Amino acid sequence: MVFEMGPETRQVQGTWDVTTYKYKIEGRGMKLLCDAMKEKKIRGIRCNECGTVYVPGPTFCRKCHIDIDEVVEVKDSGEVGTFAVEMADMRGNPVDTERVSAQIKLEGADTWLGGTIEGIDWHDVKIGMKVKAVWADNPEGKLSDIDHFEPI
Amino acid sequence: MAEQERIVVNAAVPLDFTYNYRVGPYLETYIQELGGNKIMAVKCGGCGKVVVPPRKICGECNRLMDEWVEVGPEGTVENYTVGHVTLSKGLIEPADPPVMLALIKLDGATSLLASEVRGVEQADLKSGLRVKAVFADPAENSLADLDHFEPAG
Amino acid sequence: MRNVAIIGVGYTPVFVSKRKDVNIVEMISEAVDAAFRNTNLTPDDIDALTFGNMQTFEGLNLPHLWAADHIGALDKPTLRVSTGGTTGMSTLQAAYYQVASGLYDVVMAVTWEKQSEGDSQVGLAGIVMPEAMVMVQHGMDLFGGRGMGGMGGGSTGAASYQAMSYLHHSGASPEHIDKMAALERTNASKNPYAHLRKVTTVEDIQATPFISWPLRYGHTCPTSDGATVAIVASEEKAAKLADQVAWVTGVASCTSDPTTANLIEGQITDPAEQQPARIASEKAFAMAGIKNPRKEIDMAELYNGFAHQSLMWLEKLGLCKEGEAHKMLDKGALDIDGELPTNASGGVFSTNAIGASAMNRPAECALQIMRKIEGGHQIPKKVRNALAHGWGGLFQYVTVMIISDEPRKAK
Amino acid sequence: MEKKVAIVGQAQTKHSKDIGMPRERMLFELVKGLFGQFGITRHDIATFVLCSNDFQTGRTISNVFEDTPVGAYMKDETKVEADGLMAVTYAATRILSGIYDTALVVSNSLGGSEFRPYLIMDYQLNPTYDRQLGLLNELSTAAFQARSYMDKYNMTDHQLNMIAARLLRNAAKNPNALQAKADATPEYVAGSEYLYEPLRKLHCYPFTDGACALLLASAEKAKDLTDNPVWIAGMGDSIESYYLGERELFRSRSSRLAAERAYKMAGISDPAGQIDVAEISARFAHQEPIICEALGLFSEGSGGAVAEQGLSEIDGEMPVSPSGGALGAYPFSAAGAICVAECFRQLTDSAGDAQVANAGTAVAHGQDGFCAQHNAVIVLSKEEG
Repeated sequence: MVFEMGPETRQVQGTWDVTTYKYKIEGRGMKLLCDAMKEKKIRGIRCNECGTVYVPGPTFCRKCHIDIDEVVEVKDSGEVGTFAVEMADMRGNPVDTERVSAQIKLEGADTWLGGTIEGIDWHDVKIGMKVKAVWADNPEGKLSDIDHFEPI
Repeated sequence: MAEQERIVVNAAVPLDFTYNYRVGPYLETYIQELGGNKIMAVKCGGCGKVVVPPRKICGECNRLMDEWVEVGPEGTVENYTVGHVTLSKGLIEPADPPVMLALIKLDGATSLLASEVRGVEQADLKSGLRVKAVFADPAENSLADLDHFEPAG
Repeated sequence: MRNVAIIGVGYTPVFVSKRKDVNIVEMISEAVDAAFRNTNLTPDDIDALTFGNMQTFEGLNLPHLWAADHIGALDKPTLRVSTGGTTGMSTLQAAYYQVASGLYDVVMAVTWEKQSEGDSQVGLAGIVMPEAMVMVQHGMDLFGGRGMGGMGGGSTGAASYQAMSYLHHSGASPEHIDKMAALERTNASKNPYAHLRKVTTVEDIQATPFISWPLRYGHTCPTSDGATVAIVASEEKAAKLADQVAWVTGVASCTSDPTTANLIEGQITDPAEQQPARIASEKAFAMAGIKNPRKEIDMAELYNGFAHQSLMWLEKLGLCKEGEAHKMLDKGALDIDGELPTNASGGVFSTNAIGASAMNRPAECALQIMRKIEGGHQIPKKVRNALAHGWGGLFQYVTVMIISDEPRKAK
Repeated sequence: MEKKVAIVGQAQTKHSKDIGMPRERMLFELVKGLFGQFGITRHDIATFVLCSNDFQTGRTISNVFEDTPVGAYMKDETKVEADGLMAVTYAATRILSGIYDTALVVSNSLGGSEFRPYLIMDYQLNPTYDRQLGLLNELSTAAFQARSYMDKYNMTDHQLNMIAARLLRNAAKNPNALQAKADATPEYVAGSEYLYEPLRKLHCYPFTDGACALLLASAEKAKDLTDNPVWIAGMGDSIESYYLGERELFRSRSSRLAAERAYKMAGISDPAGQIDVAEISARFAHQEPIICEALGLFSEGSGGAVAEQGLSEIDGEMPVSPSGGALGAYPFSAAGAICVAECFRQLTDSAGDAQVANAGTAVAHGQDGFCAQHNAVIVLSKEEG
């Protein structure tokens, strides 16, 4: 028995008014990180129970479930944790130049930080490859102060 | 441990999501018939209830409602409220003049239909008031074609 | 604990990209109706309901309230559960616990999504909107990838990161993803309740463009309209109400931390690590008395929004060794008539009405065990134990159920 | 029920207009506080049942960022998207199944500062009809319900004001309440503006930020954790028609059926005689008599007389919502869980100024929907039974 859908019926609209929400988002880790970036440094928070270093740093440790506030500096270089090569935009149209987005495990951190990798053909990018941050000439305390990463 | 430095970032998201809902065959028929100034209801073959707006299933009997019945256009106010405010995107705004809303039992129906009542003094809006439907003219082929109710006769 | 059986399943007659003919509650009622038809039960036989979908996909708050009259819920207890991609299985698990606890004897789990009414991409973006906005305030380039990455993985999001990490650690090649995709799409062609039903070759998959290396367009799932209902019952009731049943012998879930490309607070885990899958499956195996899952599990229905995930899950769930899944694929072990048929239904990869997706996994396992599969994807060998898996949250959440041909043996 | 489930402990935020911190931080501090009461850690919890709502949190999958603050990292967790009392029920069934011996229920909602409660109620309307017309909303539907009860049973506006005034006075004795006034009178309530007649501002729940955590345990485990467990004696819930025009709004069919289920399980045959205190999620003052009557605490239609005679006062025959109930604070997803928590405080003699003397059995109530379409009830007892 083949099911046949009935005739098309009309559409009416509705909305989810996302603009009406007043979100409160934790800001400590982001401020710590951005303040450090002004000096071309990267800082996060370390849990002194399990030693996990988070960048950006949360106010509590996920594993130990305790408040954490020990500020630590991590290196601006590390290894590629994973990556992807963007070949189409959000609507599926091919992009002009393939861009390598990556998750970088910075030396001294247990978390991954996102960024792009430049200065290498995308075919040659490998997980585990060493990369370092390339900083903007005049850092302003923004995430964009790390312009991109490049292979060491 | 020292009191944590508290930094709260206030964030807003600059877009609303939109949805497009299919109304389904029951409401589609209802809207089309409104255009001819007819209020169509469906009757449950189990308990005999006649509901408007029409829908697919009688929840009490768990059966398909497939018998169409014309109801109204006159009916009786069974419940009412005077709205001194309206809600706009969830915020209270004053309503001036106040809005008169009623739950109306249309002649031939067993369910109550919510609608606005106009042409009546606030003090006269009471249960038992006889009202009749006022249709949009010209019809817009939408739910708004049943525009409001006013005192009958 | 009491033994609990799945005594019947009902699907909407079709899973398609757009049901233009019916509204939401009318669509859900089709699956409820099918479940009653398939079991010869009536709403009077049902003690309670559980209900699940993802609210922001249709813009409806607590939609069980509107749906109540259309799903036989009047005068019944009704529990609404929602956990993201895993919603379907979380909803069935809620039904399981209600019966296992002794609170109720027969419970109907209703799961659905009508994705054509909203924008699924936007709905998914809704998980992290405020965090993303804060990142943008701090200088992140949302689409350009600079300043901590933004939507770094492209429109496949972190799935491409996950696929890359998986390929690296398992030794599988991108061609294995193509091969798995072709296998599942071809399986789906035999399943009347699948959405994308076309015999598909590796070449067909490889002809689709890359979105974000290593994932192609042909590695991604559709968005579907559809609903799935399952009815569970206590052992005593099951014996009275049904001649064929499948038993729920293991139930587990596990969460970790949201994988969001370090929005606001760094994530600890590799998106391909999926430790919750190991924790949940070990717990479910123990509960089901399964000591050697690689031998004792006869089939798997896995939640794979993307084609690489079936291979990944087989390893993470302990159904094969790490790095073995692609070898099993090459041997034909994952075929419908293979040693470990995997997503004989075509998986989420071929049919994705999100709220129902993680329900279809145990539903398919139950139907396989009962040998009630409609269409051509009945597994030929006898299925004694099947593993159903759900995945959701923000890459962080896993549910597992073991469905068996016999009730759980009391310890 | 063969096995028993106990509530071992509770923690609530100080409910407010603006909790002043991110949700995740609020949940972390709440749960840490509860763990601190027992000297336990997250590893002592076998299963986590969260209760929140995507439209209340303004995000898809509201529990995504709630898992780690409550301690569920690499743990068994699920989420109920309904009233918090349903989450307590679900957690109890998880323990009764024998698979888990402890469960942490964490519910929250930031309706005071983050989202608009009346707007998310609009999202509950049938989007193809009611939402298109814009006639029905949280307030107009409640007004119809109030009118229905008041017309049917001749309850006066003054009597309605008496109910609200009592709740506001009770709330003043609850350190966690948000909307409170120690000397509230019916005249004070009558001084607040009309919204939809007959409802005035002070008949309505306040927009509230708040959260509630409850620790549940099996009988064996409960005895390890505390000398004062409170036992879940019965549970029930029921849903009725979505269509207001087909419901008898002056009574609550689903509350009655929910209570019947819970009472049967708890062995309660005479609720008014056997129950010592009730915590009711009445979003509007008029809902209190409707729900209490459905729960068998008072006779049908007695709302006016009960108010006049002060029967539901803290020292009355049948104390109702000594915490101030929903008029004191109503953080949506957490509301029903807070009713359970308040019953727990009563039954452990820790309700302070609001303490009901010799409370041994309590009933907690939660609801969802327009005119309380879905109602849930839990009976709690000092005795293991």
